Amino acid sequence: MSEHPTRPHHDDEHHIVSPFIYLTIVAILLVLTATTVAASYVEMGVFNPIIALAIAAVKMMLVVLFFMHVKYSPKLTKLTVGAGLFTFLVLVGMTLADYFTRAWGRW
Amino acid sequence: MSHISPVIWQFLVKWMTNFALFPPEASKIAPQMDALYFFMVLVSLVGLTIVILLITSFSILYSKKRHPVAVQIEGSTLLEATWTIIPLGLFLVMFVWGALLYFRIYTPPANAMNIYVVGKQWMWKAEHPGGQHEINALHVPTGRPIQLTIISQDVFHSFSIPAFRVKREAIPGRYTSVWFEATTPGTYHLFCTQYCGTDHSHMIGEVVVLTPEGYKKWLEGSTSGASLAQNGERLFASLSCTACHNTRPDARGPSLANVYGSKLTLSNGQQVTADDAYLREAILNPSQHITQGYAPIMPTYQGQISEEGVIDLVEYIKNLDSDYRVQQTTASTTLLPEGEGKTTQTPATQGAVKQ
Amino acid sequence: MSDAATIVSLPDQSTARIPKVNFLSKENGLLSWLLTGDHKRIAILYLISITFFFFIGGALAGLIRLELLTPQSDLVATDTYNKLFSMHGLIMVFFFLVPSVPATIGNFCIPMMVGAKDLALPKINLLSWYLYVAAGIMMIYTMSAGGVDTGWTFTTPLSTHYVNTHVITTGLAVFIAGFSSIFTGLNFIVTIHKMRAPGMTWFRLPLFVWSNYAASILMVLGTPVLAITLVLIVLERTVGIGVFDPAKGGDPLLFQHLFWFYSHPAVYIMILPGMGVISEVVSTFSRKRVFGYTAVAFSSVAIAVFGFFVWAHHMFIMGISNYAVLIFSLLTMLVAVPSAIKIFNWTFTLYKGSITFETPMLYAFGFMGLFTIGGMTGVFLGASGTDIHLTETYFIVAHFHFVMVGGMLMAFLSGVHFWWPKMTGRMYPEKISQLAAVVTFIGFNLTFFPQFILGTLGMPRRYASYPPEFQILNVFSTAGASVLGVGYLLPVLYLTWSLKYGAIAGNNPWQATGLEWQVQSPPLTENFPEIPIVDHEAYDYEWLERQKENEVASVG
Amino acid sequence: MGQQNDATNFAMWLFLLTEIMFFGGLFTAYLIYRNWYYPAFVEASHQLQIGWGTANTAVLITSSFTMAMGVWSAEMRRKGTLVLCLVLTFILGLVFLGIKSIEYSEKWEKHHVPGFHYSVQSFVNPASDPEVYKEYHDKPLAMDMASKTEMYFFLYFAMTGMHALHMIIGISILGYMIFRAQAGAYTTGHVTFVENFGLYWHFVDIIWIYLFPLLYLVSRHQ
Repeated sequence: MSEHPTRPHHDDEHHIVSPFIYLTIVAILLVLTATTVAASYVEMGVFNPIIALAIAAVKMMLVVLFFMHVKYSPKLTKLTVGAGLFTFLVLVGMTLADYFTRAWGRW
Repeated sequence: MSHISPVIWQFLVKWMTNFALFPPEASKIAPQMDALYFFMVLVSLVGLTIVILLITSFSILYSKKRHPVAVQIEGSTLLEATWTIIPLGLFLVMFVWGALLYFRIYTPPANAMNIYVVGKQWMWKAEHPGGQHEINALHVPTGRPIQLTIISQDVFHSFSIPAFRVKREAIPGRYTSVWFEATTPGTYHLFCTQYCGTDHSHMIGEVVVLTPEGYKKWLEGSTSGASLAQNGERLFASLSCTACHNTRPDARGPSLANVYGSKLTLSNGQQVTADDAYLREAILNPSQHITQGYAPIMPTYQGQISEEGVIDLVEYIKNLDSDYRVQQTTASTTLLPEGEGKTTQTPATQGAVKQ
Repeated sequence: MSDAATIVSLPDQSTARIPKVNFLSKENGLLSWLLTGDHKRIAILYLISITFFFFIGGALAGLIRLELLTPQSDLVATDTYNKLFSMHGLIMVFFFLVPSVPATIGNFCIPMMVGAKDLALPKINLLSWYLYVAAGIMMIYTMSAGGVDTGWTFTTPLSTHYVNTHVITTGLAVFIAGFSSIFTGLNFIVTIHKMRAPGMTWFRLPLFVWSNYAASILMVLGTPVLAITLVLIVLERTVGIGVFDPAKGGDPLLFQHLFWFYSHPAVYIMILPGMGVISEVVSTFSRKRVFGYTAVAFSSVAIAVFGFFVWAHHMFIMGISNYAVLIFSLLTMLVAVPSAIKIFNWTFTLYKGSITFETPMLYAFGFMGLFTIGGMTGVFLGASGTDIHLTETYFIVAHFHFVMVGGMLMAFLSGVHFWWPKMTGRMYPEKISQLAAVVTFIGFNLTFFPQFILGTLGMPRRYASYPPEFQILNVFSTAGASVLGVGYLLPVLYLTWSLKYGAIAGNNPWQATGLEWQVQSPPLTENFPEIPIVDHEAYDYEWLERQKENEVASVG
Repeated sequence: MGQQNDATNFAMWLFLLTEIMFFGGLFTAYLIYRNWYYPAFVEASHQLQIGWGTANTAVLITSSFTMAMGVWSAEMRRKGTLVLCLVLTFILGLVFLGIKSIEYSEKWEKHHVPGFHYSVQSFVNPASDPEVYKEYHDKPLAMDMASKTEMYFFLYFAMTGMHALHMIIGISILGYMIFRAQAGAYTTGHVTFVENFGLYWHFVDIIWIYLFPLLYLVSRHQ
């Protein structure tokens, strides 16, 4: 295991993430949680939801990359995560596209 | 019917006399639709013939008997490109052509006569502006664009007239519209094509196309006494709409004269055009449709007015072309002009009136 | 078709034996089947269960056609008719078409085709079958308790507030069946990624594997959206949640969006594996590599990817925004292209081949003709203008039956006939099966072609009664349906017969190149005595010839 | 063995894809109705106590951390730490559900559970709900908009309920794992199960990371 850090022919080889990194990540996540709560009390117009979602996206990326080890995972796992996000965005995006353009009415 | 032969005979006779590949073309759009349809049929037939010819000739030429040893071929980029690009080109032609047709069918001309259609399990109710009501039937004149404003009271229905090549879903809680111009007098099928429950297949009726004179006669013969707008006026008064929507300088609601077709600015800054759908929404969900400068005090009428009542109100508001009419509303008994050829393009002065 | 023009190479029947040790004989007893992890046994379990549901769905279809013989609703009342077509649709879509090729033939062949001993997750595979059975039992319960009459599309608010039939149990049954298909798809993807034998690169995979891979992606990503939609419907019926209820401010069109987000890709889930079967069969019986292998492989993936972008073409007349109509119509046109590519590639596979006309090939020819019609009429419906006139009529019924029955069912039968010798070790009678293929083709056309004309004339779908002038075409259609019924019953009879009396098939009766044909029939439980090392491309008939020569040489 | 681990890990990821799409339907519905009925969503979200929400987010993030540490200890073959981490995760999961049930019962008392005697009183007449009113001074909503708060609570219960269901499933599996870990099942090099469960747990955490701003923080400044 930890004796062979990387062996190119076996991409399944575990990269063990050190607890220090986990500790850092959880600290960042907690700080970001506080930030997003604080941000919601500040009037920023359209930027309120944007900032809230952006912070959530950053938190998600941290969890996915470090807690879920995607940063150290083979390409296939990265591709899988990408495919999931992509299809999710297709579902949400294209449905919302219909709803938003309805308001534009006829041409 | 104990003999089988007369049955078959009857069938053959029926078939020979009624055989058709497409329904009668009774509207202006029908020949245009059929042109695209037959273009597509032609393309399909050519494509199918090519495939069948190729399969048959290859099967004969290269059957094991004639051609015992297969020649291995990897493929051909040129051929791949050919049968990617040619179908793609044809499909794109169909897409553009189809889209043009689509927008023609769903974009009513400004001078169209509006007939309201309400679908409910399991009947169609049509309401002419003059107050004529019909059930499972629709009388329309030739030579005049007719817009149908359709809504459903319960589930999804779909208003389909094959002879006109038009169809539109009737959706609960929302107006949809479609238009056509009938060309040939006659009686045609009217179907509900969206499955709507037990008696879905009985939700059918007739579309009767009349000459303009015939239509006029029919209108006179089936009048119920009051036009939609008049019914709406009565409702407007009885729901005390005039308490706020009046023309007094201290009125709490905007004046509704000439509001139809105008551009409104809402309290949330949104710009909207006041069409049928907007008027309906503004009656049922007023707080999302507050004209700029007014307080959100209008109560909702959701559940208090039937769809027909909403139609009456919408028709009434559409026909309000002067403040004078509003002032007269409570006492009014005079007939409003039939909604034909109305010009309501002048932008209203709402919003700015009140500070 | 004389014997000279066939490639069937059966071993000498007087000496041939079914191998003593094979996956069928390894263990005996019901439990050994019910607790098996063997993908081949699970495939057989699936085959039996989906055949059962196919004939239930078929019987319902028969009743529908009988009712439509006359314009009045005289055989059954309208609400019974509504239940008939609803149950027909639900059973055929969720209990036959979706699992048909992947769960039976795919389950049986994919591990062997990639050179693996089993699927990656055998227990999950068995779980998937149990979920299917559980869902099937719920469906049967629903039927016996009075059925459901929402149509297979569950249109809200009809399904949530206006019918009082068994919507909840049906919804849950479909929900569970959905998870069964998710697990099958998930298993295939993992197997194809992780279990390929040494040397089996992506571009050496048979096209059947490619198309099942594409379908699996759709299963994994599409089905959960259907699941949540059904959950919301069940919640709306039970606790009155109002997400789709216009009376509570919900939007019934949102239901359409979510439902079709799954249900349009679902038609690709149904057809893609069928296309894979056709690739195998056409190549084998013209003894030639599939023309443009990469183009066919990528067209499967393209269909899977584009399949996610076209769902709203089911909603053109429902008042979605004009802009959405434009985009979805355009994308629909794009998704039609890969199907056209496939058809032409199969056709040109025949070119300079050495063609024979065994039963699977006849079914494959049927597929190519009928799928071309089905695909082209799909373009009629994808073009937004003509969609207005043709949608929700018998035209759309005819269209999807051409694709699903003319396409998918033909492909399924082609595949069953193709791999039957491998599954059972026995051949079926050739002449009668060829007859069945021809009868099916004729019956199919007689049943569904008149429906195109009916639809163009404007006859709406889901009508128990109809105006009398449509009767003659309906009579043709019903007559065709009875022919079609015969065409479907025949295979059941002679395939069952062949289990005991069929000729011994030997390892490779068709002289096909796939890895599954290089092992004994029926295969060993572990498929390969040792994991093969793949050193040749897919459909390499010259390699096969050399193999045979080597064998002769070594035996001699 | 390596191939099998690899395969189950990949399978787990694919399963999480289906989970993403499963929640995708709910998120789509949420975004549409939030746009349509924004004022109702703002006032309805004021009914949620931001303290509980933030606390729960912190609890879940911490549990994700302990879970990640659990995977680490399994990889390092430290049985004691593994059991400790799993127990901590288990407890944090229960704390989350406990807080959630406090929130749910608050909704029940205020008649904010849609479908069960739902009352729009707090939105038509915000002053009748002094606790929330003194903090946000919500304007009264018109009746038609106030009735749309029910849509918010539909989505609130559907989304958090579905999330809680995933938590319950996760906690049950955790309970089983604690026993197995004590028996030393995961500290002999067979870390796949712990690792895959970790993926599931983190996924449930991610869903909450989105639910929290979407449901609690629609707008706290108005």
